[in-house]
Amino acid sequence: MPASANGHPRNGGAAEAGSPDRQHGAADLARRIHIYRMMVEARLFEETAYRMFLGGLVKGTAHLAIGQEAIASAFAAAMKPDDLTFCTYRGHIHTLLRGAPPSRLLAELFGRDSGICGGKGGSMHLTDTSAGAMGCYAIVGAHLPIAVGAAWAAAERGTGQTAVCFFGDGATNIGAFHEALNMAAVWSLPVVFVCENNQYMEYTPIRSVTAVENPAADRAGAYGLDAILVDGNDADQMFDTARSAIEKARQGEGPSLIEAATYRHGGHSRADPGDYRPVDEVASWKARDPIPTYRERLLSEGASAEQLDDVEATAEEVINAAVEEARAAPAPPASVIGTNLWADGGSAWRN
Amino acid sequence: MPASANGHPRNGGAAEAGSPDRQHGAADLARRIHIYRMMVEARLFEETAYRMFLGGLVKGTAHLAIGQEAIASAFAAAMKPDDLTFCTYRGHIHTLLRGAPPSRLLAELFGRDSGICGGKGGSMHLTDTSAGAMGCYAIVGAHLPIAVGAAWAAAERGTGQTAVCFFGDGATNIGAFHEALNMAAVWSLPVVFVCENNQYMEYTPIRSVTAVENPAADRAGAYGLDAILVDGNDADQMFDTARSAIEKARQGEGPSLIEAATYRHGGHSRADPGDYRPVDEVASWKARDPIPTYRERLLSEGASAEQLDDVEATAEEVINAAVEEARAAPAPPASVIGTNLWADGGSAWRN
Amino acid sequence: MAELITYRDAVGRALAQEMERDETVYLIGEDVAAAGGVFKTTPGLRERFGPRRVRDTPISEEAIIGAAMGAAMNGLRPVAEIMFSDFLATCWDMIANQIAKTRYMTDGQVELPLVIRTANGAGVRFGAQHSQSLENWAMAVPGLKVVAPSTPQDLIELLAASIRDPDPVVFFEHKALYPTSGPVDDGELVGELGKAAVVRTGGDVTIVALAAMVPKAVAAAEILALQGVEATVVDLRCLVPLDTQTLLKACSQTGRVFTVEENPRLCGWGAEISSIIMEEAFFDLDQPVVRITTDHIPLPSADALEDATIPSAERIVDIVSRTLD
Amino acid sequence: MAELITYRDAVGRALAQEMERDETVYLIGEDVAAAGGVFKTTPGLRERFGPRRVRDTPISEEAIIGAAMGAAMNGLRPVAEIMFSDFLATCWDMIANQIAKTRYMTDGQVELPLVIRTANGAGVRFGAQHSQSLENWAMAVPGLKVVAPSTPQDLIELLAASIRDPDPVVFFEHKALYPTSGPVDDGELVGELGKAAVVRTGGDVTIVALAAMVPKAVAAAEILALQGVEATVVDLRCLVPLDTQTLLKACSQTGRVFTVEENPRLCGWGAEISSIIMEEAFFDLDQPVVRITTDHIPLPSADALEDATIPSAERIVDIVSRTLD
Ligand SMILES: Cc1ncc(C[n+]2csc(CCOP(=O)(O)OP(=O)(O)O)c2C)c(N)n1
Ligand SMILES: Cc1ncc(C[n+]2csc(CCOP(=O)(O)OP(=O)(O)O)c2C)c(N)n1
Ligand SMILES: [Mg+2]
Ligand SMILES: [Mg+2]
Repeated sequence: MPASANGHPRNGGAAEAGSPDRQHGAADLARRIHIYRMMVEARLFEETAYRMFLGGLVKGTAHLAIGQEAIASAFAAAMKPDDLTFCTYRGHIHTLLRGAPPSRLLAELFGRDSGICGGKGGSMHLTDTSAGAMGCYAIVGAHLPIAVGAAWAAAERGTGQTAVCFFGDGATNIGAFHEALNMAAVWSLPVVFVCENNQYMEYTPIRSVTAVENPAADRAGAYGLDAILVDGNDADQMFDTARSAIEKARQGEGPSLIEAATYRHGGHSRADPGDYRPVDEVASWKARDPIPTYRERLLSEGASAEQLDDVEATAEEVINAAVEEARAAPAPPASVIGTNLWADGGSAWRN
Repeated sequence: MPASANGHPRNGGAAEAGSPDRQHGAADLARRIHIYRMMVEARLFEETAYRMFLGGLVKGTAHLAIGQEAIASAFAAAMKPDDLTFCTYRGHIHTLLRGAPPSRLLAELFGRDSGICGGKGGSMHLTDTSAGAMGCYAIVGAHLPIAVGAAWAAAERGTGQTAVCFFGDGATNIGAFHEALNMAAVWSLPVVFVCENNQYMEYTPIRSVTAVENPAADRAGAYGLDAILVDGNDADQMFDTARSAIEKARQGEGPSLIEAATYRHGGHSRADPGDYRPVDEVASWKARDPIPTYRERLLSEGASAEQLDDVEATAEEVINAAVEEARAAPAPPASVIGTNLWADGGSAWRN
Repeated sequence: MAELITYRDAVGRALAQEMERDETVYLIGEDVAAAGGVFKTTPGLRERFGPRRVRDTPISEEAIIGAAMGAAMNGLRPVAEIMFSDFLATCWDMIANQIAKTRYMTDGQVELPLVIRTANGAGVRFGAQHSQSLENWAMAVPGLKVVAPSTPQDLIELLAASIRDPDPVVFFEHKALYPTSGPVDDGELVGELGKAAVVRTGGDVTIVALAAMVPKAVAAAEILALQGVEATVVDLRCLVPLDTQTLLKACSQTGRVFTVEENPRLCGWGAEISSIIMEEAFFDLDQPVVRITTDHIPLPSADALEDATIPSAERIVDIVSRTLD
Repeated sequence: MAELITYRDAVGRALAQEMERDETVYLIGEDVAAAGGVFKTTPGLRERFGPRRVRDTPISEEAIIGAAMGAAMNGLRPVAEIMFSDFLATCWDMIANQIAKTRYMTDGQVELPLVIRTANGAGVRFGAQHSQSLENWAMAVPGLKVVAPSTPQDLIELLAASIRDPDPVVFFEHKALYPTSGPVDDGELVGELGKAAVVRTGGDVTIVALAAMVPKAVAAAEILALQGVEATVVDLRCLVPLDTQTLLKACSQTGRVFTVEENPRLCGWGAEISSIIMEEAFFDLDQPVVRITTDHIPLPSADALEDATIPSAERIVDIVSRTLD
């Protein structure tokens, strides 16, 4: 099990688990607590990012995944260290949970020199290739074909990697979705497509612009794939689904398309209050918040309150330390503007 | 029933037919003979175009629809005069059968001044808006969203028009297909999508690059539509299918997606011999040539040999006359190069 | 009477004016209707003109632009919004290959009166995929008219003119200008495409700018004035049609021309203008036309880097002064 | 020993050379494998390197280019064919927004060693959507290298260099040149990106050309020589990196520069070159840089019209002579 840059084990929980059906043994509980730890840390990261946005430290924009943590956490637990994650602009926590150092993620959000992309990416473009976090993509749908390509290379090189590609419900209506799914299926590639259906595009409900009820699952058949519709707020169900899709990919049995029903607690981005959504809809989803739900379940299934309290306290320390570190980092010097366009380190277009 | 520019009635046969189920009455026979006439004329047009290509009169390229005539003919018969046709570079006969004058079509293929697009379009870009032939589109998939737009305008303006959009099997794997189908379904637009599945892209069999067996029909469900798979070489079945889809559109009941199984007798374009196809596959499809098959059926169901001979002879005259006319036309003068980029008739980009 | 309104509100005002006048004008795009646009440029239009004329779409840029094209072929005058100009790339075939070429390829049979509105440009820390200045992409494609206003009044006049124009127009709204305000005349406003504005007159140098670079050029001119250098500032407003007369006149009056482009350097509109001036006013020039552009790099997102990358008033002043030394 | 081969065959030879050398080089595209390419540039490669390394794709340009990008991120060196350069528009987001920007946006974390090969240009009567010269589209996007060879030898050398280059390259093959032949050296051939070729030397004027315009420029130079005008002809070969040294040197030697572009005029590469020469060699010039381009229109398909639209040797001669008068 690899240690992430900040000392927390992240990927690889899956390797320990005995069987695809969840066992309620000790190893299983440890893994579930690990998932819980990730969810808590993700939530804290996002809440912090939001505070920092309101405080003017995060410039531009930020898209939070508060409410959607079970999906990212379960997948991070199910993936091997060298598996590859592709996600969207709503990608802070996917990047974090694969093992990118939180201080450098925050520094990137703040536009600091120590940012994970040196301040050139920003909130919508976090990448940490050393953690298998292959980027957040800000143009809807673009990363689906890219993930297909990464999976293609994995298959050809026989690396045993799986590419996991997260996207929103809104992405299911763009052409790149269709092309990527078809090619992945025809070439039988090790890629897992995960639609995080949080019910909304920016402000528009997905059902008002989609010809089918379940924007991903109801289209799986168009690519010869099974319809997989799961509760994205149930970390255990997500983990089992993730594990079996990744296992299928690894066995050379081709892609999967998973639709995970979830909800973002806040608005689409920045300071959007999200008030285009019915109050009771928001309330009913908040009642199904994946984190407290999971806490209760773990408590009733063998975890101690102390253990979980400790997880929470540690997470808080980690994030607080990251904030301090990021705040202290200087702005990047203007000299980096011309670096790293080309492999030679520069950006010259002429001799 | 409108007369086309060369004096032959084309569109509107459908208006006469009594009921959506084919009746074997006199009006019905007349309509079927009309369809036969169109198929014969289409075949002759394409054979002529091919001869002219080999003779160096058609420059550039040409994509023939020999073997696929039943689809274009049945639809042309089922469409009202103001319905709109969108087709591909394989669009000579769709344009012809909506009523474009054959001499001006040939002239366009020859690059002559009297060409239907003044020599600016060419074989892949035939348009005759006065006949409702809204263009041949040479970039795969592009015209599906455009047809959606035309249908959208029809719906908003309450014109009662239906847009019919023909495309190949290969087009079902491009993003624009997906976007167009979804939007048409969500907006419930009067558009009929017709996949002419001739089994091949250029040289690649469609089944080798598509995740489902029936590239269009097996994807209808992804847009909440019924799977409609028909024999594209059976003119009667095509007509019934066309009529009911158009009727559905006209009633405001939304789009249809039809997959018509067919085959091109020749190669993809120009002088391609099409020899990447198994000999017996070609033979078995040629045995199901829509034209002789239909001739036999009509003969057995009430048409006289004389009637059909007459249809054939007339078609031959029409096409021969068109060839003479087109051959006699001069090349366009260089002065037209700068015309008709803008609505003011010119092409100035500056003052 | 002139009222002060924002560039953002000018968009809605122009659309309302035209939708009121002509019932074939429709607006479609992602989040344009119920939400009033992600940049809040179109609030209230759906309520005013109804949910059919102002309509939210799926995230399907090809379908949005394709639908606009097909509708324009069949009697509507659609205005389609592409949320960020960067996303023009996702439907570039529709724009560059279909819309731009169809009238010509059909020898005038098909008219395409449509407008593609899009939020363009940098300055709000959105990073490389949400900040591009892409007017030159559209300028390079024959058959597209290209408009990029810098003030609320121009925005209204030119958006109205674009909607009335029988040809397809790509209309670039600059997202950094949305919160800026300016005086706007009362009543119906309709401008003319292809007319540059001389927004400041001075005999020493000419600074040619577009969209968000116009206020920067004006600010630079004011600083230069303090240094005794008087600048004419030309706001191009349209790249196609291009007002070469105004340009060449300013060039002959000052003999020194500077272009200020927000786009990365290579093949920017400034290159075209430089080459036109070269070919047609060479002997009026006291010095070469100097191009001030964003470096030829994707735009970095950090505020410190973004600010140092885009041309600023200071950089303009600096380059102009150094050239005159 | 130099053998005479066609530009078409040079493509296959370069690919075979590189695929033999490096097993991470893969070729994908529509009809590239079983059929050997619609332009017959890749016959035999599938048989030689197997159906996994040479693979037919669906008609899914975004997936083709996206797959190339993702594969380049994960250890392959893919070569992706886009059948006609016009179709670059259907995957322009992948090229201009994703591939071009990713190394920079990740501050160097992601390397994208990939090549996009495409058949570019006019002259074969395919009409406006299958004949464009789009090198300037790629040149305008920071992060793309842009190559457009004019001879079989250059094609091999530069395609090999592009495949070995660690950065993404858009490689424009000119479809009217496929049947032309030229001498090609034996053995492994690898060139260098960013070097222009001086294909003819003369002291009176410099003609700068690219791809299919190179033989036309040379033909023009030969006619001009008969008229007593000696021309230097520069074949740019690459637009990015751009060999400005060779350009500026030729410019200073002749003082008179003509660019010959197949693309429609606005924002073509000639504009950029004109502006560079303007800024850096103004006082070397005896006359303005003159741009000879295709008119700013979509390309008509009729042979008579196409021939009259694209720059010809005669038009080049005519313009050069008139300028010198
Ligand atoms: C091609 C493209 N179109 C539009 C946008 C603007 N945009 C950014 S996020 C978004 C909504 C995406 O919704 P969804 O896919 O459901 O993801 P979510 O934000 O809900 O996670 C839109 C329209 C974009 N970034 N890219
Ligand atoms: C976007 C795009 N990609 C590739 C091509 C090249 N091309 C032209 S026709 C064709 C095959 C199309 O096959 P299909 O859709 O089945 O139509 P058919 O030719 O069989 O009628 C291809 C790949 C194109 N014109 N447009
Ligand atoms: Mg969503
Ligand atoms: Mg086909």
